[in-house]
Amino acid sequence: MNPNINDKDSRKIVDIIQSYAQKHSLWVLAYGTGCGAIEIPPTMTSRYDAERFGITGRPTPRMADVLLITGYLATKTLKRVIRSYEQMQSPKYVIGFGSCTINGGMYWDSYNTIKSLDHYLPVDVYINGCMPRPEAVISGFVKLQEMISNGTANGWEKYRDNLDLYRSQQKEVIKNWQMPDYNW
Amino acid sequence: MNDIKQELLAEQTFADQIQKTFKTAGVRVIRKRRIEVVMRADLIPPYLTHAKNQHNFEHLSHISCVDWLEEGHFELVYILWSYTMEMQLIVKCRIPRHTPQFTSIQNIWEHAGTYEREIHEMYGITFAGNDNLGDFLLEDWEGPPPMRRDFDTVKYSEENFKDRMDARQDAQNVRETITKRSGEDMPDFAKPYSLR
Amino acid sequence: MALDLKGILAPFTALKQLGKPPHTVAYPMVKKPTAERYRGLHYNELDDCIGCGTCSTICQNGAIDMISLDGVEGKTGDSGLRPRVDNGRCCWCGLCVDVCPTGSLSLTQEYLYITDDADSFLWIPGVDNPEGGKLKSFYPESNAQSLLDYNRIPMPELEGMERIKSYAEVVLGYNQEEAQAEAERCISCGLCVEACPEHMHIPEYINAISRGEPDMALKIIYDNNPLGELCGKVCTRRCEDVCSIAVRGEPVAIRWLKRYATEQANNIDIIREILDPEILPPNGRKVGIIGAGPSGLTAGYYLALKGYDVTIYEAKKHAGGMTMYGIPKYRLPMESLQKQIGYMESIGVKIKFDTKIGVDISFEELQKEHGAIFIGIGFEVPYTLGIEGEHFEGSIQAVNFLREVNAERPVEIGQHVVVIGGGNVAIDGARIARRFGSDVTILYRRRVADMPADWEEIEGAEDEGVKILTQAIPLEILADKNGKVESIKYGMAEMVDDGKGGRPRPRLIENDEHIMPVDNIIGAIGQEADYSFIPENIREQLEFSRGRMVTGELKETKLPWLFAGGDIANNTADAISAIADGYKAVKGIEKLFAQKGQE
Amino acid sequence: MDKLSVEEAIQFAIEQEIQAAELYALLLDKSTDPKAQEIYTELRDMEIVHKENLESFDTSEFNKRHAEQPLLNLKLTDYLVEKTATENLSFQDTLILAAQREQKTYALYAELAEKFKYDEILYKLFSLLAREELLHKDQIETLYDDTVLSQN
Repeated sequence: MNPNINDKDSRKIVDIIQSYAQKHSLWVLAYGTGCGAIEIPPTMTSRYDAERFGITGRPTPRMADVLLITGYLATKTLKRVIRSYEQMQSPKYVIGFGSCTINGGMYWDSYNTIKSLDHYLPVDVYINGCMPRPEAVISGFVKLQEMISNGTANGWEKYRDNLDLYRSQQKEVIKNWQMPDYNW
Repeated sequence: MNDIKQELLAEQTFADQIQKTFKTAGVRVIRKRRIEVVMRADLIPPYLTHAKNQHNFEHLSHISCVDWLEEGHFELVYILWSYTMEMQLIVKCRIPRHTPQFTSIQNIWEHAGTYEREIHEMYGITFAGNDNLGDFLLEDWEGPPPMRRDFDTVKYSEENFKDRMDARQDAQNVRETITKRSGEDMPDFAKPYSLR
Repeated sequence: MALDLKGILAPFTALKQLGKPPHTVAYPMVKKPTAERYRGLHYNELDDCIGCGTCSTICQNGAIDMISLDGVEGKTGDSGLRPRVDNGRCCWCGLCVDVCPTGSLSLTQEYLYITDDADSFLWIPGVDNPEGGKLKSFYPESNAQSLLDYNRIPMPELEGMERIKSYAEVVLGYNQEEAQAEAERCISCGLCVEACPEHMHIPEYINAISRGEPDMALKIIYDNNPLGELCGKVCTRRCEDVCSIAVRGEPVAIRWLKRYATEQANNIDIIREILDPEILPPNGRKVGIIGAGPSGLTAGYYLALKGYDVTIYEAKKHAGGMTMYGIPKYRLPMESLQKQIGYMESIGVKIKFDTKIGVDISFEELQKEHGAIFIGIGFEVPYTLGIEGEHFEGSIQAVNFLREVNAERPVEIGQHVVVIGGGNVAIDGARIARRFGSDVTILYRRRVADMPADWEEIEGAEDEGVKILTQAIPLEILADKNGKVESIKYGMAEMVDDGKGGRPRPRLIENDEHIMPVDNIIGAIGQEADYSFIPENIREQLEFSRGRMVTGELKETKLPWLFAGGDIANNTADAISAIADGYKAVKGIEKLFAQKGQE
Repeated sequence: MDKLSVEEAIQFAIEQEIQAAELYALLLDKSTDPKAQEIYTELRDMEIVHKENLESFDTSEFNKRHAEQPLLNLKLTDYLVEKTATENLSFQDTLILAAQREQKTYALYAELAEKFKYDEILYKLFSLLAREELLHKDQIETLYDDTVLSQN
């Protein structure tokens, strides 16, 4: 049922066509989490016009393919982000913006922000910067497109397969877990 | 010199007026449109009422808190604004750190309750008369009040959040490297002065 | 219905935009140049970096740590460590660049790094982007942009011509405010500690001073240097040569800060009160020390603290050795030295003055009486010039001259004086002669830059009106018919490279000879030790090299009970090396007795 | 000594070295100054090494040996007072003495080289020997410059 998407030879022609379509219609969930959200308007609007790549904003998780984590996540925000992510339709991708999502960034000693995002959510692409410039954001999307076309952007599969692990790690910081458990 | 005095005349007059009424207060003109009043803690509610009713300080801008750890005090800072006088009044008082309790001023300004909730959460000060002190900004917080200066935020974050520090275990300290290489014997009493 | 012409035509105004180039930046096809001072990824000039770790200390995100790299060797003045940046923590604030004392760290125009591997964000600047030097965009263009203060707090001094009127101390010393301001320039890297022969705890005592705790500073200084005040006044301060700040500015005035801290305790009682030394009960072990110079005093002090029965044998009337008789009093006042030695005596160091080994007490007797002997006699015998006419009246040696002056014996010196040499002794001799009102010229075979004397001393001498004639080789001393020095013949020299990377050597230029009329000639070309007091049978068992005794790590000689330190056992011939030798010998002597105890 | 074979010339040089070594050995025996003793020991050993080198000397090595390090020639011996080999010379005097001896030997070889200019091999040999002596003088002068003249 699940063809091994990493193995290029086993991919059917239909997968290739599908990934071609997917990579040119990356719909982004318009949910700004940290300071990096301010880099999204110039990226999306006429200055850098990300829509040239088929990238456009969407208001709800259910319509979106890409979740941008634009900076630090407080434990409180993390809860909402996880919920949004789980509502998104597969295939779905996560892009981590800047230092905060990698190793804490300038919130490295904060009492209420998480340090490494991939401990809680599968991240497909990281962009270096604090914050990354729109150029870097676009480069990040280009990298994601490449990964989709060669079938390596499979974070969502990893999340689905290791849900218990991710869930236990999420529960380490979200003490009072009152969220619906989705039926995958 | 005279110009400056002239400029601050209104402030000075007002400050003198406060001083006359509240003899124990320390009143100081900080600069134009800014006056500081340091009060005994028990005089704060009556004074704030007085300021609101008698001097038209109708707006409470903010309540802030300072942790004077070494001196064993919390300092509460009430920032008031008067639209009629166009003047900012900063009212300060200190309460002992070991009994972090104070009176709510919710009855004077309704929205003070929100500021008090925040101070309660961040500094652990309880305000008698405010029934709504509970979870506010921090969700599911179990640790000590995080803005207190004796709260070790680095330690807390190391214990509670997984980070990517394993790869950095090979880091070395410059002072220690030099000490080891030169064969220096560092006495224990000198170590706190190494600064690194 | 009227035709709404305006309504129909208005949308066509959009056609105006048709010929305009698009507003959109067609990235990634078109790449906009980054801003002039853009702060992108780090770059480090690995050869310029000295691994002081200041970038790591200032980083508010804990993003920079110091690691050792393959191919980067640590040496004096370089910790051998290099910074590594965790780009998963960096926020490109640029503080590390602003504070880098060498200016080796910079940020580049390069900022793109996209990956799916979160573990790959550790960045070793300079190694990961060797080409980054060409892309530098954020770097300190001048010292003024740095967060560091590159300028030293000037030391108050007596004015040049005022000085030569008396033996008053030239350097006046910092007050508390100045000392604290100077101490705050220190970045506590600790590179200086390695350069100091004694490995004093320099960053620690400077920090104590900057916190306004000179008493603590004194305690830290006395931990391994009982002659801190002496060093505070006359040390050759190799620490300042390797100071990180010195790469681009003036080094922290480590010596003057030490002077400040030690001068705060201005009598023996105060020193004792501050240090509150722990003196162990007598352990019955006896140690004899020959020579009360810096090395002997240091060894004596720490041994006495450890409960040893220490006796120092000094041939002269006062303790201090060359620091007493060789250093002029305008640099090191008598009272200062007496205070430090007095403090040592107060904790139980015994000094026998006017006791010459081999005359007043035989070496064998000494050996019989003590379990261990430390020799710290120093270099007291001057080398002669070796040229014709040296025996004429008026040709003297600087060491003898200084000794006579310091002992306050009457000395006569003529109007025109030539000092030969370029070391501290020569400068001291010249400056003292200046205080006699003489017209002084220094003849030196090499260039000013080659002078072994401290640059501050050289400058001080020039301020006081001493003339320096370089690349001049004395050839002959000429006398009048009474056998009194009349003039000196010297030849000019050219500097030749010895091909081994050593300092250039002077070679006489033929037929370029000059004659200078002169009343006195003071030789100060170097000194040596006199070992004649050591009996022949013992001398034969010892090893010598180039006039010095060969000693081991803990200053032990071939004979287990005999230790040696100071000028006679090191190549640097300064007070701090002598102190270091004394300190090492203490460990050696302790080890010796520990072994004896086991047998 | 008007005519000389190469072997005889080498033998002559060897004798010079032996004489020097014997002198230093004698002085070493008589000296009581440990610093001077050290220098005598070194000089004696050096002369013995030179002697051994000469004993195994091969005239075909001329060209190779000529390409050695350049001379410094600090000319210290030119103006230092002449020392005679007596007992108990100081460390400083020992060095002066040795440098002056090398200088004299050099002069001797230089003179011989001039004398046998007509014989190419002899000329080369004496020039080489003269140069060697200068090199030794250099070594001693450098040492003097480093130790005695450390502050000048």
